[in-house]
Amino acid sequence: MRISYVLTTIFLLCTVRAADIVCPATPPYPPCCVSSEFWSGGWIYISSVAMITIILLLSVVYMLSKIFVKHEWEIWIKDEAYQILISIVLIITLVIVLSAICNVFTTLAGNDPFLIAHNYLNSLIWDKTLNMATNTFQYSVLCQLLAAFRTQIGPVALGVGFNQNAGLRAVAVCFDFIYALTAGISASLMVQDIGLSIIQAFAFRIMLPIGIIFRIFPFFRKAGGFLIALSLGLYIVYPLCFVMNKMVVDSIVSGISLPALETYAEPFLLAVISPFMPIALIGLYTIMNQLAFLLPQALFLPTLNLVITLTFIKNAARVLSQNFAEAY
Amino acid sequence: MTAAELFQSVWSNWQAVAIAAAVLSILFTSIAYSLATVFKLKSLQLWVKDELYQALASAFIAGAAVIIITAISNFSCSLTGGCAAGQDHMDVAITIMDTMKENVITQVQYMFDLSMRVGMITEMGKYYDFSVGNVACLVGLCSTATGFSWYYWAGGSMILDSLDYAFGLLIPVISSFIAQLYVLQLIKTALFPSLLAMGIILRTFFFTRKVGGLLMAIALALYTIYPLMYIMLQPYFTFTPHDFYYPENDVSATIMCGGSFVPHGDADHPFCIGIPGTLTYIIPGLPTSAANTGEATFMFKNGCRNNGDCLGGSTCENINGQKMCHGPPGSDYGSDVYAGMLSPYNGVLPTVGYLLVPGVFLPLLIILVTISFIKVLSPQLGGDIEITGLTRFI
Amino acid sequence: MMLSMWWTEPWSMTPVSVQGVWNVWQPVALVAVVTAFLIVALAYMIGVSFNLAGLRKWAKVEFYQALASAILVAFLVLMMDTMLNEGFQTMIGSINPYKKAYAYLDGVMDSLYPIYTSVYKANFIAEFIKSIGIYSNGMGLDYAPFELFTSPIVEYLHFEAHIVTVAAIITSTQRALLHLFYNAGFTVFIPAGVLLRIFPWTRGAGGLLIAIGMGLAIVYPTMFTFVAMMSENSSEVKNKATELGNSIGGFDMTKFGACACDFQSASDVATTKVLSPQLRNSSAWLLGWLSGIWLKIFYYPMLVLLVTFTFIRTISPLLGADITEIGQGLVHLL
Amino acid sequence: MNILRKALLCMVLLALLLSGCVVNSDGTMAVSPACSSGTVSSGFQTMWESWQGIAFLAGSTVFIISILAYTLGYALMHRKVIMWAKEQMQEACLSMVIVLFVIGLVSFLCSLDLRTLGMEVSCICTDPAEVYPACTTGTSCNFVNVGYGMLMEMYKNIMGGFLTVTAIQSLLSALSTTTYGYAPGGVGFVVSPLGALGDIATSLRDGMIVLMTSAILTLTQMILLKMTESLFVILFPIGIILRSFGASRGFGGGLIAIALGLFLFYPLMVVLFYGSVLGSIQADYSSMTTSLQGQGLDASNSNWFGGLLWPVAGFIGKAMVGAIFIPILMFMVLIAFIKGLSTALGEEVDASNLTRLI
Amino acid sequence: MPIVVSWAEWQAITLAVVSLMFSLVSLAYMIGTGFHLPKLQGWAKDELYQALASLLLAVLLITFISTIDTTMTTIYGKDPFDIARDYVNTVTAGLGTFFTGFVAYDVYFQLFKSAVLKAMPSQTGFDINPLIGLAPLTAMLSLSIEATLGAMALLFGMSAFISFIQYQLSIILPIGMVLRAFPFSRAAGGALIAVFLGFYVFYPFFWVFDSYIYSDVTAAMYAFPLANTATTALGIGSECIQCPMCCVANVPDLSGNMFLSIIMNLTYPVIYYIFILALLLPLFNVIMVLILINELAKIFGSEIDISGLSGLI
Repeated sequence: MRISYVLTTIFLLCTVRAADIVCPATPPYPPCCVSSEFWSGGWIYISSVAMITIILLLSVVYMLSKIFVKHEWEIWIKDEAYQILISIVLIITLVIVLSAICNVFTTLAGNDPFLIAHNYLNSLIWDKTLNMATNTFQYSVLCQLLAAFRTQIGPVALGVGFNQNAGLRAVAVCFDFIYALTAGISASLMVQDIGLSIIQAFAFRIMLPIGIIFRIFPFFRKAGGFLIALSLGLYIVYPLCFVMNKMVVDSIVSGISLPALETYAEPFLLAVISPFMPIALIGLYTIMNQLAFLLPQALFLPTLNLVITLTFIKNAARVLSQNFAEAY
Repeated sequence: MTAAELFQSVWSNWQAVAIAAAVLSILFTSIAYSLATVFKLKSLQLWVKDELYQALASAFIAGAAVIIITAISNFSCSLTGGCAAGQDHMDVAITIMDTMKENVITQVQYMFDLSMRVGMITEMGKYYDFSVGNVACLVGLCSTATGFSWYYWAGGSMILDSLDYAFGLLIPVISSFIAQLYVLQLIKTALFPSLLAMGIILRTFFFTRKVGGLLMAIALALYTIYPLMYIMLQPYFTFTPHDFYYPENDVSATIMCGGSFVPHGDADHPFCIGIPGTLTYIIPGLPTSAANTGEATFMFKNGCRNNGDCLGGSTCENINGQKMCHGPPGSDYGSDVYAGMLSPYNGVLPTVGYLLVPGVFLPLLIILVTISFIKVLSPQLGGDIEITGLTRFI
Repeated sequence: MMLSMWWTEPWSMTPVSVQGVWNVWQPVALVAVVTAFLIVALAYMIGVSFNLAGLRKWAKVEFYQALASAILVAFLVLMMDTMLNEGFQTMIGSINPYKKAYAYLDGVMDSLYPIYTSVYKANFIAEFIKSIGIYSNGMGLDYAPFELFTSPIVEYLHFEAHIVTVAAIITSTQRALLHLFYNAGFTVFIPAGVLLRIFPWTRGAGGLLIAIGMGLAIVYPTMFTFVAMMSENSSEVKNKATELGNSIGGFDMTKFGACACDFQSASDVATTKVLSPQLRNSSAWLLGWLSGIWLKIFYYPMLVLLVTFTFIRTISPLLGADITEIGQGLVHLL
Repeated sequence: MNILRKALLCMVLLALLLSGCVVNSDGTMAVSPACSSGTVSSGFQTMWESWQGIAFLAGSTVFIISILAYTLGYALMHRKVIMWAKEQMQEACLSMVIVLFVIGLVSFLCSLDLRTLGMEVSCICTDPAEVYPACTTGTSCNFVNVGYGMLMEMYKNIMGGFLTVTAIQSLLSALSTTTYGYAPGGVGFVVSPLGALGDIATSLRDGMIVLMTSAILTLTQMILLKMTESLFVILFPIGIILRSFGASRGFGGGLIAIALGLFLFYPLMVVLFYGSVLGSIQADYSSMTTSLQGQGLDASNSNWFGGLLWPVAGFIGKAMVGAIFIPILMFMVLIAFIKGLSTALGEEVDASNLTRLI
Repeated sequence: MPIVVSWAEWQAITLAVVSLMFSLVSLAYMIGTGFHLPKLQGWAKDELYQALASLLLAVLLITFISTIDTTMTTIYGKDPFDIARDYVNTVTAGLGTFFTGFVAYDVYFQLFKSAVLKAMPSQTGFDINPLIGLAPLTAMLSLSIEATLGAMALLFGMSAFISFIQYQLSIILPIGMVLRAFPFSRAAGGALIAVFLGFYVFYPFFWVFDSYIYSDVTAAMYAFPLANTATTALGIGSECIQCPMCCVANVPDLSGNMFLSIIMNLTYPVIYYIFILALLLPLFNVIMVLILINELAKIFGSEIDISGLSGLI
């Protein structure tokens, strides 16, 4: 007795939760809500209309098959009817499961995953990448100024002149190389940031409803399954990957300590040639360390995010677009 | 010694190896065949039958390689409109690139001469002392010297900068022509014969069949399509070098440049530097200039020739406000750049621009076509020869 | 035989002088179609006589390929004619796109030429004045009186000359490319492509060549026609250039050949002519025009080349060669 | 009736999942690397306790449902359902078995001492302050630390080489700018005799850029190595849980493959590949420095090319191959491993179309 | 303290690993038959075939490699790796001589270019930098120096990579074998074995092919007719016949031609060395090996279907 009692309460709890999956009429929309307005009539209304039309169509075909005694049509109708049922079940479970999954992961991430991802990416772009780029640029200009400093002993016609710090020009070239690299890194991070906001705007509000409607029509079933999988993958898995990135980066920042420059440099050699060289090289060394921290976050982790999201989409598309014929 | 003959010589000592390899793989497949029949293994039997045919095909290719190659070389020769005796289309391509390289280097030489002449006087400064010269000045420790100094042709530095930029593009273009020539010679002497030989041999063993097919496809593509594209685009690989003149007839220049004493015998030569002019510049009091101060037209036009492209040339027509100076083909308007392209502009900068097309764009286009030829050809040779019917027939 | 093409410039009003192309094209087309059908017949005959099913099947497939080649050949010139002559007529009015493009590029060169010479003339005198120096060992003085205000002008003119240098090189390269596409498009690439389409082994390369021929011959010139419509005429540029050239006129350089007799006129030129608003305005206007030209002769053509290559990449599988990977790699390269 | 019953059961499953979702109090997952000071890190242990509960729960729920489905199928003589249920049961048991071994596997990997495998390797002291040979509190020589130590050695060598090349380059460019005037009495020459050294300096400048890039890439790999530990801690548990459910089995399998590939195979490759390359780069660096001392930096010495530039070019070449070319080879093999593993465990992790993307 | 994973005797390790796998699987097979566990027995039988395939593969590989080494040592006296290294070292030495040649010329040209002649006896007169026009030549020399040093560094890297393959990469064969034994990591194991075979066997082969091209062709490349630039440089060219005065009096043209022809004689062979020997051929080798690895990985990675040979057991 007790079990059935518990089961019913939980069942009610789920249906109640299901209601808040649909976004309220006016923004700000809570995270993870499926848009209520989809063009004009709202996608729930449209999918029900679509369902009714298909049922009408099937009944007409069924009547025809009876008149012309076409046995194979009957089987086709039976199969289509079953598929529609599966679609309905799928949509209902989807609606319920969606809110559950969203809540689980939001609690897991501590906040709306999109918000965390945006903050993480913005802090990376504006705090780390761009001020590193400005430091690099300043160092480069300073080195070139120092390199042009010329000492002349005696008049030009009868004396000797040389630029003691001419070597700094090469260090300036190294700084320019890093500056070009940071430009590339900040570009890739910005693209991801913009991609996230696009996903946040369109994935659940447009792509998911279309996928659900396509899932109902017999011919677009596979496309519908794929669209639903795509919207789920992009809206849920992709931002979570960024949350994972943030956690990973926070966990390792403390653990890594790189040896100072002096441990492996022959300071006496460099100072002799030009007094400014050690200062420039220490600047270069610190910027290289910062760059080494940035590169994985701008290249390796985004690729990992894409691989995980694509794997999810591929798997979910396969699951969603199968027609469960065997269970029947 | 054409590439076909080179292949023949290489193939003469490799053919035995290829035939031996084919026989070996036939032996191997027949053993496997007997094994398969004894143990009645259907899948192995099928595989063996196919291997046998592949081995036979390899043997056929090994045997007929020389004949096929000579046939291809004759056909390509006919495509190029006939080759000289003892030469094939590869040599035609090599001569094209060789003459192109020679002409481009003479053109670079003319530009370099111009750079030397302009450089000579740009940094020529004049110092003129007004003070009462005392004896010490003679020894150079002249503490009382006061006077003026100026660099009359400092303006030449603008041309030096443009020439510097032009040479920055020319050096890679020259090396690209030389590199293309080397690649063609390398294909003819080494790449084609050895790659083809290696490909045929590797093709006989079943596990390296695909690589063998690919090597053969690369060899054939490099031997046929690559040179033929050069021959097909030959008009773009011909270039007539020309020298640079200074059209403004500055009277003072002719006098100071010593009358007809100007290189290449023309009165109008830019920045002509002669000994008399220089002396007059150094010795104070002589009111003349060592060289002329006219416009640097040679950077765009290489000077007038009879009724050709002097400013205000005759055969120009107006196309909605834009003056297009092109006579019908054959008219002497402007000089022929290459491939029938007439242009009034053939000075330093346009010439560099024109050389960029055969130096950079055309090689990339030719490589793109060759790679796609290889990509189509290699599965054909790579073992799953599509016309299985033919192999079964032999 | 096939390879000795006759290279021309676009005189006739219609983009494709159908007659000119056909007499180059017609022998190649015949050879291609005849050999294709010959091979198919031979293969089929062998297949039937030795009842080799595989060979017959292959022959049937090759028959369709040969038919495709025949159709391609027959209609190609017709298609070229309708698409180019009529097509251009509707798109850009009754002018030959190539003639328009040639005229545009020559117009740009016509403008760059006077700009360079006038900038050189203005700079020659300004730089000379800048180099005038007064030295006095007694007072340890080495002072260039005019350098302070002439050097910004000289740097400015040097920068302008550099942009003209780069623009001239790129324009002449575009001009040569345009000439290549006009001549090679129909008379080299398409005949060679059709010839190669016959044999199964070289079908891929043939398809690619036809695609390149059509792409370069059609897409590239139309770009220039649109660009040409948006450009000002070169005479206005020439007036500005001569205005700049004369802004420092009237200064007799020969006086300074021997001695600095007329130091007064040198300082007059330095203070009034070099700093004159006329010089500043005309050189500023020319720099504005140059940056506009820079867009039209560097970024647009680069864009169009990319569009042309994607066009080639899309239709080449249609014609038999799949170059998606290689093409993309090379596009990055370009 | 049958379908309604199934729908109800699905609801039950979901409800159970929600209620069982015990997450530590403040809701956020505190992530700490898998290994610390030679054994399983306490952070991972505590986190794994809570995740273990969930994994067991998920496995048992699937098990219960499949038993239910099995009986149903048996009752309705529906062969397909029975087969499906049997398969689900196998998967549930497998995932529960995996859960059991996780702690054992991680602790084995963290405490594995490579020196026992006959490799002379440089390890890390448990107390991060100390440098390896002089370790008081003990050493940890597992894959990750050894890999980190080797990369650190290589980084030091490359930076040493970089600084030496910078020194040579700056001396040469300084010398090339010297101008020497000899015009007594106003007549004579002003020359810069050592102009050619400037050209050599520019070619050394390209060497500097290559060495700097190699150093940055080595540093990046050190950081990647540390990241893989934390990635494993997140991806592996989620992968196991998702793998037990039928619908997300492929995705779970993919995650497990990625986690194992990064945490297990990547450090192994680093140790094997860099263990070998490091030796030759170190030998080359020491030979370069000795020949420099011998040659001295005066250009007059006749053997300036053999003594000075030949070893420098050799060092730059080896560093370039060691720090840039070999990691590409390593990642190629790593992707092949992950792909192979993921096809077996579940959904094939398709990284190939990604390479075309970049 | 050299840290070298010198598991040099990779052959022995591979055989040990494979036989270990073989015994494990046969143990499972025995248990399967002993305790009548049909499922375990079936599975063990499959695994047995795979272990047999691995064993066969290992033996085949080792014999294949040793035969290649012996044949190459008999023909060339060295194994492919040594031939490859010698070839790379000769090319690097060649580039070294070019480098010294360039630097020698550069010293003179920089000197000429920067020489400012002062002729102001009593602070009156002029100063001139006559040969500033040599700037393009020194730029060409500087570019050649940079390219030669870069090519030398690349070739040093290549020879280091070859010895890395010979001495250290062989470690991945035993690992590949181990991975091949387990069903779930069979594909990964196959990929490793393919990488080993591709790089250990075929990569040096392609280098031997390059050394053949180098020795066979380089002589032919040097016969470069430099007809006209040399003569005009020395003022005896065709132009001087038409206008003798021009040649004699025109100092800058004359000296210019002389310098240009010297440079051209030096840059021709270097472009052959840099472009073909240091860039084109190594790239060709790596691409061919990667294509081969792709093919071999398909063969080794998949379940090698030798169940047909079951008749033998």
